[in-house]
Amino acid sequence: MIDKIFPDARAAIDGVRDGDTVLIGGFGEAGNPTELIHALIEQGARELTVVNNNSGNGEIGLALLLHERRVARLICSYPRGSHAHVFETLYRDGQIALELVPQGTLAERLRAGGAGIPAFYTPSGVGTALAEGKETRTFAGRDHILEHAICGDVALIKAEAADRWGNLVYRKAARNFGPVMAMAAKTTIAQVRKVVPLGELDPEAIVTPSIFVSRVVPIADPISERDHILALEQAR
Amino acid sequence: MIDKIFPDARAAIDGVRDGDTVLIGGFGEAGNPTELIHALIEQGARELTVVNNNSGNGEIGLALLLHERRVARLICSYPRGSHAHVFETLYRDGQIALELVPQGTLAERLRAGGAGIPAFYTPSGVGTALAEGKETRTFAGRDHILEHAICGDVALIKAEAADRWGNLVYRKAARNFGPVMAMAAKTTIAQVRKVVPLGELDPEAIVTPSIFVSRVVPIADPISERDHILALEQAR
Amino acid sequence: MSWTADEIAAIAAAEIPEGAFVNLGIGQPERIADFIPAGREVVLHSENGILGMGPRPPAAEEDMELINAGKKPVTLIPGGAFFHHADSFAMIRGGHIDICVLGAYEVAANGDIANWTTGKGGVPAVGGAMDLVAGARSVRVITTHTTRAGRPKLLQTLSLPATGRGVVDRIYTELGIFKPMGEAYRLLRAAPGETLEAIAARTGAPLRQAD
Amino acid sequence: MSWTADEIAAIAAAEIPEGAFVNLGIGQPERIADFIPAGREVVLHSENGILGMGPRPPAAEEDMELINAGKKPVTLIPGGAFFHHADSFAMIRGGHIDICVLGAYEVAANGDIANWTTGKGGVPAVGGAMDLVAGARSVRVITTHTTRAGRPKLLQTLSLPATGRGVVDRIYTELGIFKPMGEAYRLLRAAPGETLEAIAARTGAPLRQAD
Repeated sequence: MIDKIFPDARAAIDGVRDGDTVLIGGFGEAGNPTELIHALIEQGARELTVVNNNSGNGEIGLALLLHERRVARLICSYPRGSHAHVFETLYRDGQIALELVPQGTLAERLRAGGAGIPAFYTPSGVGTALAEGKETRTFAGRDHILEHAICGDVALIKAEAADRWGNLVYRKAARNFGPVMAMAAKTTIAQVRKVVPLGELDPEAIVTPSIFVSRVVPIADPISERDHILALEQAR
Repeated sequence: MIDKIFPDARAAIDGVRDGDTVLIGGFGEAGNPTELIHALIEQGARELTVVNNNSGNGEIGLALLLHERRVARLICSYPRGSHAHVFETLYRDGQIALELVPQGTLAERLRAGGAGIPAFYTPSGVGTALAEGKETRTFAGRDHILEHAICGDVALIKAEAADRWGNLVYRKAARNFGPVMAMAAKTTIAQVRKVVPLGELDPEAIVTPSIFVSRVVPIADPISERDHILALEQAR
Repeated sequence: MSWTADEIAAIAAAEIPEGAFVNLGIGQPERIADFIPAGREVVLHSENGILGMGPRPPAAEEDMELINAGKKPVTLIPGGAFFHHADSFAMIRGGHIDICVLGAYEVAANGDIANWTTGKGGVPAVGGAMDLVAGARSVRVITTHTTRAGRPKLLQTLSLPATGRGVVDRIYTELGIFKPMGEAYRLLRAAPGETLEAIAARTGAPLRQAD
Repeated sequence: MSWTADEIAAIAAAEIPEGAFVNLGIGQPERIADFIPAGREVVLHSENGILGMGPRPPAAEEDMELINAGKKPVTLIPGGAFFHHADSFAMIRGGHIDICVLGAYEVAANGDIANWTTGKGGVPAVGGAMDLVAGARSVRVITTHTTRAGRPKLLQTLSLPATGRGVVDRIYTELGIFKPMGEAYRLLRAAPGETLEAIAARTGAPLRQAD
């Protein structure tokens, strides 16, 4: 019987290796797999390359992973923010490498990685500092740059519900990077609020089909980043 | 008030011009917008380039459009079949041009057209007759070929339900090329079994968001290709 | 007498037609949503996977899984839909967004825009800005006409790193509505009491009257 | 005594592990689905947007909007999902399909396969074959060992137009199970009563015994 459900986050995270590329879902406070990241911290892998739209909020999740000095390089579109002080300090101190990527290019490079497309041309970023050193080519009179796929060794994502095959549905704007990161990694690990019996998810409404998911961990009541940040602010 | 609902197929099809590229959804008998194609025949546009996975079944829909000699060129992956006699005759007589494309490349070229990606590299077809004349490039030690986006002037697709904004859901394997064709055309026209009030479609389960749809026509009880083909076979 | 921020938002809103799919940048552009004329249906897109974005909810109904690009809680109106990031940017890059309205540090008379970095060091961040200016059918800018120090923001050429080249086709400031024309700006409309000459004196490139 | 078509299907099925995502080509490969060992969960993919494809339904329940790649009615089992064509081929091209099993006109000892055109004119058609052979992690072929005229189908090099190059890693025929090794085939298993020599005589490239 196919059963991708793991008992806890620590068990699910097993096997991440030093130097791995880890895709981490989430946009702002929505969709961050905080418990999986904490399990990764416990697990101990170092020198990671992390792909995430932002750079962590407050002092939990990705921010804590950065604080613990596990990340050598961050690939992201928007590492700035009112609660991004952990990253900002590391960056200013030259303790972390940053590859800045336009958000749509980041999403498309991940999808390409999942779809077996090694590279594609895009108009985004043409004529800017982020296009420097990139191959330029004209299609239909318009300049485009060549961008390469991003593949991950591991993806850590958060979804709303899963079944034992690993089919996933998300909730509202917490969907964001989850589906493309699930496609782009060798091992995709999803934390979900609930696990439902096989056949309960509507086959017309499954967003990430089981083929893209390796392991599922139920985390019924994930950490609220908002509560964490409010507590941080009150403590100051 | 946004209202993309048209009273009938003939009204919805208005404006197709001679020489247009028309993307037509469907795979086998599932998802073919037969009534929209019949309206296109009535409308009269000629010298069309048609993109469809197949080449029409029996003597209705795309097969009838071909029979009426409105199509100069077909871009497709699988024009052969037990009910593809109309195309086969035209092709053998040199009356229609054919661009044969691997099915996944066809789908991806359409998605690229819709996503603003003018070209991408793919491993599909490398080393075959269908790669002849195409640029080849090696990524990570593996050969790939460059494929270009397909954009349509018009897309004709069939979906299950729509609202007045043009949000679409499909039914089972009739989804097939509908979503990518909807993205790739300047004007996307969908025939749907039913129109539902705005807000009734689950926002988590909408497959084609309204932004990709221009016009919607309710066709409650579309022609059954299977019945048509059975009738054809009995008549022989 | 220059326009207030609300007046500028209302003017920009008035130029958004019914049925348009619109992406509003963080900050001043977001205010446009409050001024869409009553009864006119406009569909707001948020880059993080929302079409049909509605106003900020009451505090008790805030949901941190329903946030906008600025990471603030929003709502979904009937007809709205959720989708993933690659689909969201397919909408943007693929030319499906009719109008985006952005803030800017600088614009140039050739349509260049700079709004992602002041080039002064610190942490660089780009988000979806480069995709939006490359992909939206009409790229519009709302900005103060000059910096706090009084330096023009409408320039001949950018001094800051570009977000995109030759993309801006309309600029709204407290002094008027402008269109980049290549070597110069065209003044499409002046705020009440403002003259071509007075505005030109605060603009970093030649300013011409609309025909 | 060579294997029957059902025996070949059962042998190919036995080599599919639990949890595998599998695409079965039209015709003989489809029969594999009937021989998956009881209790072993395998997820069948159909290129037209189905994961979790089940068997053909009773005639009264046939639904022409739930068909397989061969356009025949099928069913969906619990856990199944529908998706669009670009997503379906992202699964294929992206290396997510563990195993595909295809028919073939010819295979070559270097792993080349020809299964899309006999090169004789008529209407050419490729479907998803080139994507499948380029993308599936393991490409397996089920074929008769020789043509009806008795000509070998396992060749040194293809005589027909290729579907893909260097992709096949297992071939099932009525005479045995074979692995393309570059210059020769390796006989992994012979059908009962068949010998290396007897099979080699009907094979178009050198045949070696497995170690």
